[in-house]
Amino acid sequence: MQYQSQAVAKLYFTAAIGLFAGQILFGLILGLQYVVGDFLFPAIPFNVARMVHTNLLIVWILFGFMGAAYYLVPEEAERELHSPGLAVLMFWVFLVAGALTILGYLLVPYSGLAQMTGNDLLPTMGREFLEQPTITKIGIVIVALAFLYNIGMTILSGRKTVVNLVLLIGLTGLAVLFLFAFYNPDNLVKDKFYWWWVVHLWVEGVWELILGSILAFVLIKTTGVDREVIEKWLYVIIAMTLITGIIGTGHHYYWIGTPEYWQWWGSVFSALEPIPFFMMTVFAFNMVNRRRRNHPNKAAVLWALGTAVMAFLGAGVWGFLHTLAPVNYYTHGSQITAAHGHMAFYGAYAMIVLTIISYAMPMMRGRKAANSNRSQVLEMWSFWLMTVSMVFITLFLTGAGILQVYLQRYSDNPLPFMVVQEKIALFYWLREVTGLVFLIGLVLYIASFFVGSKDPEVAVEQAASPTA
Amino acid sequence: MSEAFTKAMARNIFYGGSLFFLLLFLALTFDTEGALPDRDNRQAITEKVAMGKRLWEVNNCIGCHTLLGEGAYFAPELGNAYKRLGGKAGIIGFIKSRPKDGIPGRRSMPQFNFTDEELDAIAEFLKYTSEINTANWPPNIQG
Amino acid sequence: MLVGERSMTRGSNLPDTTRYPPGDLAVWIFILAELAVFAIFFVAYAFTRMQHVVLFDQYQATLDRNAALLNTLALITASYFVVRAVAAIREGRVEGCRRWLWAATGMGLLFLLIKSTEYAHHLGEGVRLSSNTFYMFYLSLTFFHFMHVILGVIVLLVLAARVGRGCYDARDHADVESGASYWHMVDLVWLILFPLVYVMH
Amino acid sequence: MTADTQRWIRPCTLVYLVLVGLTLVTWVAGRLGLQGMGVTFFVLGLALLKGQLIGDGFMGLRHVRGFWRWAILTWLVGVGALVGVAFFLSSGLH
Repeated sequence: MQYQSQAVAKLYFTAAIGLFAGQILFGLILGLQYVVGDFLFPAIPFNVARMVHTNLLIVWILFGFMGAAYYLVPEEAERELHSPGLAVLMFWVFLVAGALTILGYLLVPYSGLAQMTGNDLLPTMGREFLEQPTITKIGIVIVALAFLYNIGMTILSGRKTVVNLVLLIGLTGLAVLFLFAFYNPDNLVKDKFYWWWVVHLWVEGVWELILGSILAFVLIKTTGVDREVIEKWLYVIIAMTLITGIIGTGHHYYWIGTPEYWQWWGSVFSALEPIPFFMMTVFAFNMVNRRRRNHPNKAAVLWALGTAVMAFLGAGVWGFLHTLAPVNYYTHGSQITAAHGHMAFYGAYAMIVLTIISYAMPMMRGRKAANSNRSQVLEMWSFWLMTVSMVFITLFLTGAGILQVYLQRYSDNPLPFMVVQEKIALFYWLREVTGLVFLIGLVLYIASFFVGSKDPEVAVEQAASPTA
Repeated sequence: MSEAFTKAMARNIFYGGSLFFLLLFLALTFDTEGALPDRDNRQAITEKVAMGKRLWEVNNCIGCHTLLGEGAYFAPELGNAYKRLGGKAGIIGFIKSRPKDGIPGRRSMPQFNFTDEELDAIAEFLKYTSEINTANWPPNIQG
Repeated sequence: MLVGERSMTRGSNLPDTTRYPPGDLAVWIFILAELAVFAIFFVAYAFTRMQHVVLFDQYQATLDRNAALLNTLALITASYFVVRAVAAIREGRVEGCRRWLWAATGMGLLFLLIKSTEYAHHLGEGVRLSSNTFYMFYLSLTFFHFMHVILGVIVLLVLAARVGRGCYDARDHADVESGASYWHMVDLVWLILFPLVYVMH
Repeated sequence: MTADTQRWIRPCTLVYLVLVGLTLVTWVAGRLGLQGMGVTFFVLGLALLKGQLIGDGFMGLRHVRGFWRWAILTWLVGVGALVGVAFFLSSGLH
């Protein structure tokens, strides 16, 4: 850690990991409710648990992004953060607002929460992923603006690297696009049309810029490859991301009342969306192969490579599986979508946050560059447990989805939804058991912060023998 | 990865390409806005339908159901519920009949204790939704 | 600008074979991506037409082939001018390069003008993306291409301005080659689009 | 001036004239309202030929070796083959 103010990131990362644990617990509840329908009913109905699961995901990823920004921006800009105090203040504002919202979900019936928070004045609640009370949404905007101000001032008055600029563009886009969350017309088609401007243009647009810049930063630091090389790759990758991803929004406009030409525009462009992810994988492995040094933090390098591979599989391959309109006609809104969602979010966004945490945390906790050997071994175990179990969760959901699509949509005698759900329950059980393995991985991950913390650090880096 | 490609050009392509496709997307959005009145059944949006949509939202129905394929995959698709359940009466009857404490071992919709006016609004909203032109989705009545 | 192996070979009038095409490789990656998009659209057009042969043939007859011919000639001519511009800068003739680029820009603008009158005609008749499948493809393909021509013209204008300011010479002109390659791609796509959408039935 | 201009015509000018000629042939084919599989494939073939002239002559791939030498040609052949198949199949559907 080169600058004092980078330490702010530690707060954000700690909160992120805590909320991540909460997300997984509610995921397990949901998985069980899929097979034991009355589990926790009516105390925590499925919709509440799901809302907590997805909202915690979004919030912990955002905490991770903010932490990443507070950590890497000063180092890239070569100056202290504009205002560390503001960063700490916003941390607590965001955490308290987030916690109150989650408690509201759990303790008050949702319609009561809507009434308490004055949803009638500006109705924005009750849409998938945007369930937060309007007042929370306003809070998010305020936090985002303060955050952008802090980061922006730091970047603009310091060294302007590509990593920083791309991150700033991504974060600005994130904040601007969120404003569409406040647009909720009575016209359902228009509601859905612009809802995707938040959801799609986040995860298949600006978030990928953030992902790219964090990955580039970690690769610069851990491989010692020339910054010029990494930065130009970053540009090409994010160019491809936006070129394919913006019009790629069209793959959500097939069956929601929008004109049918979107079936063509959406299919053509989203079919190309795997390309930037593929380039990212090639890029990450290439950089590691051409490394000029062996960084002692092997866990961080593993996470970085894992992100590239899993983002490609989850977002690229599993996205492509059902993105073409004729396929999507049958798979739209089925367990196939759930399968893709799980691996894509884990592979792209959960893992990139875990990557930067893995890289930055040891230094913020007083190490020179890396954790002890025992700690790293444990962390790598957690990497494999979580990643492999996520692969299997995805495979089981894909199996469930294929069966569901066949029985409910494709066969000559389509069966009702609930009948089909019972026929595919085996896959849900397998998914739930795999979820428990994921939880074990998560426990090991958290344990890796405590195990071996007194042990000596892994030997300082040696120069790599030039490969390639 | 040789010097044959430069950072400056990669940057130009990023800015130029992104702007290009953003403008194209806005052009398509403009056309979509023009084409929507023929498809989105907007003439059917009454006060009642708007009230139904609000009720749909503040009870977080999307947390279990899909609507035109979007939402959660825990409970049936409702874009075509008006047709599947046999009109407004079928919808209202189903919502009213949900047991308060659920069904042992099975998934069950909560009992929301809606008033008759609210039930009517929700049914009107689902009727309006079922008449949106969705390019023949879902493939069959089971949703 | 980077010098080295490539500008040694590129700078000469009669280059030996090289590993990379003229201009910046980043542009070529972009070109490949663009060609991929157009390829999918072309093939989608052809296969969709299979199901609506009569409809496609009927509405194809409403297109103005003479305008398309003029447009094809405009683009080919623009491409030729761009080739001359690159040849000029390779020989160090800055002023010649600038003039050829302006001429090419003029041809690009001519294309945009002709195409715009075609669009005005169609829009006046109430043709939209949603009118029918043929018009959906016709408008999608040509408008997507139309935007490429706009971008190409902007690129040519910027290059002409920079050439005028003396930014390039016989050794250092990779940007000119990059812009030229992009323009040729726009031309190339139209050369397939023209017979496919206007002529073949 | 350079050696190029001393020749009776620059190679790129020749390519340009050929392109113009082929374009006129395509247009005449459309103008005459010629129909049938033969004409369709003739027009498609001309388009691919013109594309290759652009790639080789104008884009300068003639002087490149390896992957990029064949990138445009591969694209043309791929598009041409698929479009050709579609038009061939659709002729039977009249």
